[in-house]
Amino acid sequence: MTRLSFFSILLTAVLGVLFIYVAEDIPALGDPDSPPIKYTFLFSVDADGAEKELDQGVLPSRVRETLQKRRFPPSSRIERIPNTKGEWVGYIEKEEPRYPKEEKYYHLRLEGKKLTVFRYAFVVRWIEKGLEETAVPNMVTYGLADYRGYDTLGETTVIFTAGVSVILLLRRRGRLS
Amino acid sequence: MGAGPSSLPMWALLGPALGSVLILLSSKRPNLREFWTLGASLFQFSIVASMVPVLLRGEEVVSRLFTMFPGIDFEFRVDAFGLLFALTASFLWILVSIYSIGYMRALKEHGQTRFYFCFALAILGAVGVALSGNLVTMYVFYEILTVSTYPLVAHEQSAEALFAGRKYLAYLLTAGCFLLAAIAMTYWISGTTDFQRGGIFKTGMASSLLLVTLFVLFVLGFMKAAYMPFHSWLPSAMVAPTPVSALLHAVAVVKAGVFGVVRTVHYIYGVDLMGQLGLGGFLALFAGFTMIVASLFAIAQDNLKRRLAYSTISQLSYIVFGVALLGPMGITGAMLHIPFHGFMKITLFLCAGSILVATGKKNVSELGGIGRTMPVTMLAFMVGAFGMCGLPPACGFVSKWYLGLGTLEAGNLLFLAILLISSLLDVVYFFPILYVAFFERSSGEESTPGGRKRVKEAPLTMVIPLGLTALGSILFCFPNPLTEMVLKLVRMAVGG
Amino acid sequence: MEWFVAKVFAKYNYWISILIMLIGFYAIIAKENLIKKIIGLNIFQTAIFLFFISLGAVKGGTAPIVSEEMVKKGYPYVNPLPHVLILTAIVVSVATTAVALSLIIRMYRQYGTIEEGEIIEKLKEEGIEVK
Amino acid sequence: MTHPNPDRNIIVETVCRVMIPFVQLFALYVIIHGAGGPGGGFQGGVVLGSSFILYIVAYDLKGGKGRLPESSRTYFSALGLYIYAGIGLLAMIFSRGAAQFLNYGFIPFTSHFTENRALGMDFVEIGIGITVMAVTASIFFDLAEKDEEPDTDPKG
Amino acid sequence: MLSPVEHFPLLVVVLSLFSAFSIFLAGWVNRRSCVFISIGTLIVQFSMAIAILHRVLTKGPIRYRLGGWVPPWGIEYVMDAFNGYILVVLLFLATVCAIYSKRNIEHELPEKRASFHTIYQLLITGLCGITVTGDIFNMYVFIEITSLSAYALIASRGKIALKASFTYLVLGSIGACFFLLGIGFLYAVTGSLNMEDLSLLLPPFYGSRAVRAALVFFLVGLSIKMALFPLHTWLPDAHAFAPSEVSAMLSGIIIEVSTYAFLRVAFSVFTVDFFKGLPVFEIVSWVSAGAILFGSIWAMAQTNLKRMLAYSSVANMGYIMLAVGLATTATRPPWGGLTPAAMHILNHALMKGCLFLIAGAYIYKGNLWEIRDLQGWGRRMPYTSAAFVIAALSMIGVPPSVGFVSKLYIILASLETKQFVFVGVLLLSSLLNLIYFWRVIELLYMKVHEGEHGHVVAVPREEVPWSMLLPILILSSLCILVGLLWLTKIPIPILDEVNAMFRLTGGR
Repeated sequence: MTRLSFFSILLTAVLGVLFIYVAEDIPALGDPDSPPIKYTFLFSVDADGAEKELDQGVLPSRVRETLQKRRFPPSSRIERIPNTKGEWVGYIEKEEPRYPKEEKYYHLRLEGKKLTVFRYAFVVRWIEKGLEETAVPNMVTYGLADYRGYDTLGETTVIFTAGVSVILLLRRRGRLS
Repeated sequence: MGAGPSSLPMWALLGPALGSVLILLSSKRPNLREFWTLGASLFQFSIVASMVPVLLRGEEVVSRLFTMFPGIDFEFRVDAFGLLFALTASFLWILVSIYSIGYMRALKEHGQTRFYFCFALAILGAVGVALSGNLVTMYVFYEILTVSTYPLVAHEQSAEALFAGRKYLAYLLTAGCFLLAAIAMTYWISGTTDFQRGGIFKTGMASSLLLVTLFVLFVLGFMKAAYMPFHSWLPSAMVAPTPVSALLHAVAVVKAGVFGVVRTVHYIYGVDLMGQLGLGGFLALFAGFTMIVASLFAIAQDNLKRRLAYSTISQLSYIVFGVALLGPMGITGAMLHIPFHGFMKITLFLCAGSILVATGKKNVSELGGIGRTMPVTMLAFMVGAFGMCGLPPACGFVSKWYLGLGTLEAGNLLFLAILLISSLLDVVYFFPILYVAFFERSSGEESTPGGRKRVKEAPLTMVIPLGLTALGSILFCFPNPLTEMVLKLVRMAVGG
Repeated sequence: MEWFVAKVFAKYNYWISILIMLIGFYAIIAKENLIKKIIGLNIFQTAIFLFFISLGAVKGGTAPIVSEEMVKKGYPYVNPLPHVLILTAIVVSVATTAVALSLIIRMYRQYGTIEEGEIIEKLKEEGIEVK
Repeated sequence: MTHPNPDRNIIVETVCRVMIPFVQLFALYVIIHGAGGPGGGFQGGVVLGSSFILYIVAYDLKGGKGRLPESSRTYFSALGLYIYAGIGLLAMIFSRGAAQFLNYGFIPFTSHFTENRALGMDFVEIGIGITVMAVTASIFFDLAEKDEEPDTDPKG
Repeated sequence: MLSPVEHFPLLVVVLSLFSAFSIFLAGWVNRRSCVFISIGTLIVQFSMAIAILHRVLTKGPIRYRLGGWVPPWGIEYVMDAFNGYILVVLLFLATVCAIYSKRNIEHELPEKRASFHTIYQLLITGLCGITVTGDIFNMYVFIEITSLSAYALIASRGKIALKASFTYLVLGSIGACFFLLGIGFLYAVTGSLNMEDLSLLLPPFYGSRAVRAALVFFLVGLSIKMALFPLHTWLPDAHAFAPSEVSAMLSGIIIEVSTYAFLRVAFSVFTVDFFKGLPVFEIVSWVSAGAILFGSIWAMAQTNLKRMLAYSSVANMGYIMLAVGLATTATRPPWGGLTPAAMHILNHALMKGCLFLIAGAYIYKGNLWEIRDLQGWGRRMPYTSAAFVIAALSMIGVPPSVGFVSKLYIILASLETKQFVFVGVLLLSSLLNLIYFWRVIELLYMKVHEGEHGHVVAVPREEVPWSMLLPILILSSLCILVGLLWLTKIPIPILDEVNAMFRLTGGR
């Protein structure tokens, strides 16, 4: 048992303990409502009379104030999700050339006496609107090349860098070295 | 008192700054180079002197450049005390630069450009310290002084000189760190670092323990004043060429340290607070210890310059001592001792240098009969020595007189005893030199058949300056306009 | 038991990926052989990729390619975002591996070995101490 | 035919000779089909590059370099990125600075905004494919080189 | 309609990307042209960065939506005072090093100019990308570009650098993987990647373990990248044996940009509120106090000049991170908040860049690696050595140099938080700096060769070519000028804006 291996076992153990500590907050496998795929919890307020207001399409004042305080964009339009008991969708204004001016953003749900506000994960738009916005059916492709196209440029640059680095390090003959 | 904003301090500093650049540029042409040196010194002195009338009118020359921190400006505020120091430094720079031309050429020293360049920078630092209006500005110039003096100390580049230089830097930059800490804490406690008569610390601003610690930091920070446990850089720095020892280690560097102590005691803490904290007695004992022990050390030295160095150490402590007495008389004596001791000590050093140039002798024991070969030099030396011992007709008498009054004012006979003992010791280590010089026969190889020794002085460029300084130190002993002016300035500084 | 199912079994993807991750991590630190170090690095990165991909899984989800009949059958799509990210990350790890391998080849040309200890020995002989 | 070096194998060579065209065809399919189904620039590019690797494995390095010489490797690996970043800039140029980088919709391939996006993505994928192909091949060629005289003088 | 300036944040990155390919092709055609393309690009980028900073300071931050997608659905670039400042510093040093590299690379890697300059440009691309991006995964990608090109550049001289670069590669990849894991945890909890969006979504989850672990992963991963003691082990060799301009970039900019990345993550994603009640910054400041002492002491033990400088870089990262550690508790302007840290980022870039370039000049002239070789070169290379003295003095912290200013600011900050220990540490470290830099200065000027005995001997003056001397002189003079600039508080408003943005000073 050399010092090195003891040291590395120690470090590995520390890392492992950290992971076990974290495990509690990792969403379960395949949970369809987990933050990455569906929506994230923002806050919840008490819901007396909120339902009527929401059905008229106005945001309850408590919710509006809280959103303002948390510096979230104001909701432009509320509409009830059909055949659910007490779930609404909040839309926000956004400016993108040649695209609808409003986007699905908030999700409000009535849970007993509490009205809970969620924020849709941004993947939701990719999944639902991707086809009509980019005319490409493959979500990974339009995610890769359009919505996050800049990452892909960076990644191509990475592999280019690797190529040039190998040339710099290894190539002995040839015009580049 | 009113404060007239003016750009005079900047000009005063511009002299050496510009001079140093020109010196570097004309490194290939010695005459031009030395011309720049002289020109810069004359320019600076004239500027500084031109501030005197303003001060005598009871105003202060203030120039504020910019704000560094809330409550700290980069500002020059010339009060009487600062001006006194600035005058001393810049005037003696003229004489010493004339002297050093002769010295360096006589000994064909190497690296003269570096020498003059760093010399100008050091003067820049010293005068900056004198003129600066708060601790941070002062710190800037203080450090410039420290760093620019290193090449002068290590000028000879022998192993000994390098060691001396290292010791010098180690001591003084460590002190610089203490000083920086002290300044930062002062700012943190009081929110300002400006020099105000009566101090900027109000009682109750901080716990007295903190204030005492801070004071210790300050005392450590102004290690340039060479108090006894922290003095050993000064004697070893005497390997430097004599003009350096003369100006920097009798006037600029060490006086900058003492100046700092006076500023701290009188303008940061204030007499009252010092009294309350009981720091005055502590500082006085500290200084008295140095005065006596340094004199004892000086007796033991045979190398002339080292003996002078130890005498410097003890004389500096006179100043600290006088300030620590916390009475107007004592402070007057201390402030007077700064220029007076400058004049006398520089005379002594210049004499030592010209002896070295003329005869190549370094040790006291070899000086037999030199009084007859170099009469002018040795007369000047005698004047200086008398002054050191506080005997008329040299101006040391005046300052020591005030110091004595200060001890009586403080009503502490122990302090008076310390003063007298140390003056006695001064006599003990100075008079043997004179005795040897004038009354002893030298080991007679240079005695000519006629039995009479022929006069063999150093070059004129060296003799004239030391003659002038000797005259000056006599001049200040007798009432005349100059002395009046100095006294007036000091009184204004003390605020009596 | 419910606790076990809820906390541990429901997240078996996570446990598996951290297991692999720790194996890779240990290999990186403990192995003397440079190639093995790089293999460990790849294992480590792969484990992270697994973790990401499994974040995107959805029960009964289909491949994220829009198609009419899947919508009719009402299957959910799995989350495409982790695929996008991990495609990038994979390329990055490939690039890193390529550079690392070329470094190893150069070192092999110079020192004739790929054992870290021996290389350090050889450097000591040349009078350079390397951490 | 006679073989200079003994470790070349006639069977392997023949199989590869047959397979490589199909591999490359498949690679092109994967690149182009990236929009519609599984696939895309990277996957296709790697497959394309691996076809050259396969050639080297079967034949020898020199031959492989003959098929994809250094010049074309250099040009291609830069060309792909030129295409990608260039298309990104085209969006800015055609919209006179109104649109952002990579905003394919503003490139007038067709009159239709979303169609333009799709086409832009296709070109981007092609660019990626070219670069990845060239770089993978180049990396492999360089790694596969025989080592020559070792470096000397540990410092200078 | 976007104004041209609003395109600059992107163009700064894409321009150097384009110039990288172009250098690659140009190297194929004509090897000599590479460096000129590189320098030209960098100068254009630098002027763009100035324009961006001016625009940001006058009209507020720039938001650039790549592909036209509004965040969080797409990637976004955000330019504010902080990354505008960092961008200017980074591109300035990069330009200077590029000018320097012309002759040095012709001398050291004559065969590999094309690929060297290509990768140098790619390095700049990565650094600019890290600096301007507002999307955390995008930041990861650019961190990888930076690290890959850094590995290659370090190893480009071969020899020991290979080993050093390999160590860096392994550690750096672990660091990047940790960064990726942190992103994964944040994504698992919030389902978002945009930094600002994350900072909005996180507050309900401040207690969550995954979020805290994510912070730990970001901190550790980036500490490896920024060589914070005790994760610095890759740094000394990498700095010591890389080509000198690369060492200058590494120690002047690359580790600082990693620091920037950490600050961005810590204060833009996890906002100040997150750290209330968490001892993160206390730990950071104590660790970096250790780093200061360790780095200085080890620097004294070195005989190799560049290695000594490398250890002093470890100490200086300690300075920066110490200032960062005090950032949340010291709130009084002008030294409150991130001001000392950001200030020292610039100052260290100037000083250490200058010193490494000078070390490179000595190597270029006489292959002088060891400190003892430098004896008497002060008169042979007067300008270079004078520059060395200035830079060394400012490392020691002699007023009015940049080192003094940052020392003063950090001391005042630690006094405000009543951490007297840190004051002591800083002063002690400046003494240690004195020791190990003065050793060199003494050898350069004071130590005379045997037999000379200090009398004037005609030494042949052999200076480096002007294209290498110019950068050195520029940097060394800036060591003083920028110090005065800081003292006059002219640039301070930029940093005040940064603090206001991160809600670090006032208003709390």
